[in-house]
Amino acid sequence: SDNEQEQLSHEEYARYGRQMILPEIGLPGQLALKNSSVLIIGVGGLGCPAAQYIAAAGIGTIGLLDGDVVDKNNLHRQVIHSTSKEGMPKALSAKQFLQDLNPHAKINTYVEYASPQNLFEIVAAYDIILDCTDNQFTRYLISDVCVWNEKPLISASALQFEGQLCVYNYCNGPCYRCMFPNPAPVVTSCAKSGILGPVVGTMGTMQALETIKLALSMKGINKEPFIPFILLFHAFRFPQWKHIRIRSRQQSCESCGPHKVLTRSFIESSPSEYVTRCDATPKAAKSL
Amino acid sequence: SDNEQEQLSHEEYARYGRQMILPEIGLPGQLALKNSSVLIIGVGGLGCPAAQYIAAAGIGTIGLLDGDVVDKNNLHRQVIHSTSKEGMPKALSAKQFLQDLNPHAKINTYVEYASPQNLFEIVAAYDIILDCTDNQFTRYLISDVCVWNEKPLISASALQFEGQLCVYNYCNGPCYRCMFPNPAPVVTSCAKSGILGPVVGTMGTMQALETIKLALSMKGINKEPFIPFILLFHAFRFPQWKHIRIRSRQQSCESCGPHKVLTRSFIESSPSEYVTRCDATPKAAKSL
Amino acid sequence: MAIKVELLGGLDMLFRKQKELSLELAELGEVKTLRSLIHFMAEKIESPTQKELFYLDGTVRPGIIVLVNDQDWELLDKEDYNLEDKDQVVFVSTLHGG
Amino acid sequence: MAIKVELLGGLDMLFRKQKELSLELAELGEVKTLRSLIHFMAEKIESPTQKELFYLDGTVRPGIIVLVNDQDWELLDKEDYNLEDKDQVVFVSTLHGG
Ligand SMILES: [Zn+2]
Ligand SMILES: [Zn+2]
Repeated sequence: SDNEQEQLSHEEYARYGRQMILPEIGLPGQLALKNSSVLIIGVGGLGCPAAQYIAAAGIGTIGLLDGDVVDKNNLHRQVIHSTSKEGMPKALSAKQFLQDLNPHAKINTYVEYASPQNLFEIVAAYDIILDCTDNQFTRYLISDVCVWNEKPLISASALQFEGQLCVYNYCNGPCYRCMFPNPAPVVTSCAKSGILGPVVGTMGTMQALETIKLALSMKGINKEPFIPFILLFHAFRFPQWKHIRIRSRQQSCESCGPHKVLTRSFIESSPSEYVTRCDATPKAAKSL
Repeated sequence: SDNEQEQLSHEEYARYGRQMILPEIGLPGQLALKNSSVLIIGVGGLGCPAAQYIAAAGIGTIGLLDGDVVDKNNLHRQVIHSTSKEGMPKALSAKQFLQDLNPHAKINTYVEYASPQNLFEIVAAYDIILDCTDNQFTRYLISDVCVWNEKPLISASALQFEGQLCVYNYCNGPCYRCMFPNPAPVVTSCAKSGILGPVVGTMGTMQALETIKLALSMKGINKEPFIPFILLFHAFRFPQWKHIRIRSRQQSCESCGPHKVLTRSFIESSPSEYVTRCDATPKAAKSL
Repeated sequence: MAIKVELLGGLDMLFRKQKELSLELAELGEVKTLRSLIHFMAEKIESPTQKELFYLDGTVRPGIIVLVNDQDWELLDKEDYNLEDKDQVVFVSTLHGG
Repeated sequence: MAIKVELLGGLDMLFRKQKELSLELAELGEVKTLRSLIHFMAEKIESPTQKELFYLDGTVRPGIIVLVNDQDWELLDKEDYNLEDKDQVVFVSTLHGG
């Protein structure tokens, strides 16, 4: 694009030297990271480590979208906020931390929740989107908006001792609705079921890793073919990790298929009908 | 022990609620974490996320041992330090960060490098030891001292796009010398070969997870049997993770076996001979 | 002729906290497809409200994916996949937390 | 009768950056042990200084561990383990960085 920067300052050379020495990165890779923009939706248990490593690595532009405020009772997993920032919007607290970690990053904050009203415009401004949220409705919304805007989506989630990570809507890979066409009847949250900090932390850190890989791939630096996958983690299983090959884009998908119906105009004009496509009315107890 | 605390304050209940709700933790588990002490040796790429999640989770006493100072050129992976702390000892910079993340943690700092002279005494004061260092000599030293002090050791390492994690000297599992009886002839460092931030970050975060599991196990909360393992990670392989069953304690081991020779008195009285047990003279180019 | 079934994403809660089970293929009856396995697993859940959290309209409920030997069942024949000796099947429910 | 060999911990650098290779067991000759495989792999490295980074005193050099089907070879018969069809062998060098 016209805004691509072709140079690094002396300070940047020194700061990123330990990763530029990797032959898979080098100067072209570091410039690719600098010229990439990443939107992090949710600055909680996943978004904190994801933002920390993405900023540290030299991604040039970072958007932080979260309407919530810092709460001491979440600090066991939201580890770039702090006790003294209680009550501050998380997006601002995170920006303050990240800017001292790496002053070279340009950081935009959005103190609001993702919604059908705001998300299309915000997503359009970034190259890569990270879903670091914590509920089913928002996960479907983010996926549908990424499909409409043709943006790759790096999505992670965690509960109790488990985590999941998937790259959606990239190359011929699936979108979230290709994997999960219909909302699930049962919804639990970290507040109700609990979550261990380093479990969600590991998933968020792995999101940062996949972000760097994707940024290098989108700018032509990393030429390895993309194979759609999902990573599954459980702290108490042996093996702890499964790396699964998944389906490609589905013809039948209502979001990304040739007969898609969940377009921007549908989402914006039929809010109450859209909700039923993103959240099933629970038929059974919410106690799973 | 006599110092075990039987109570949590109201503030602590609220702060740790999201993990105490897990039936595998609960109040007994949270008290077990509070009554545990963890020594983190090296507050760099591994030690930063390890310390961050260990402090956040409510481990009561944390020791930070590192003789080095904050350097902007390492901030791409040493993500709890910051640009404004350039030149400050890493142990003090980390303490400042951690104390605001969780004021309930008691944090001891040691602004020095691990050596045969200081390590026996320091290790003796902690329940669990984390090897977050970056060179072969120190890795052997830490293992030998942990064997002598009968302390479990959670060790991780990373280089380029790869990481490794292993729990040593716990139950009937091996010590580092059981796995690697002789030092390797080739040594590379992150400075020479490069390292990607989220790779070492993932390994450090997983160290924090294993620390919590081990603290729960040592206090009888987690009753799952311990099976010796090593985790291997590579960012560009499919599958990314391998979870490998490894040998148990080796009879032939010079550090932990029945005919051990690498005792505290040997290490303290024969420094130059001890060095040869921890670092091979390179026979070949250091260019692997 | 046995297979291994693992439960992830909280599904173990529906099966008395069993993380995994070994099955003789003969236990599935004549037809040894994933469909038979899903039916067989559903029969193990006594409470109807709990069963609905696993089994709906003849297959797994929305939000559950099925993996065979580290592959999405969509890359195989889904419900019609014929199970073979030593297959490793995983039922996993998607997580939404973060 | 083939096996898969994977190289980790930087060992791919000694084998022209090959991450993994497939081998017919017949290529190892009469005796199809891990010892034969180690010898076979060492022969692929032309430079003597590079070879020493893999092969020393008839086996892998210190700092390298050998895994067969996700198990430490120490749990098997180490060099004397008899390779079987579809075995997955990993050579991995320990890392020291952090
Ligand atoms: Zn789709
Ligand atoms: Zn030993």
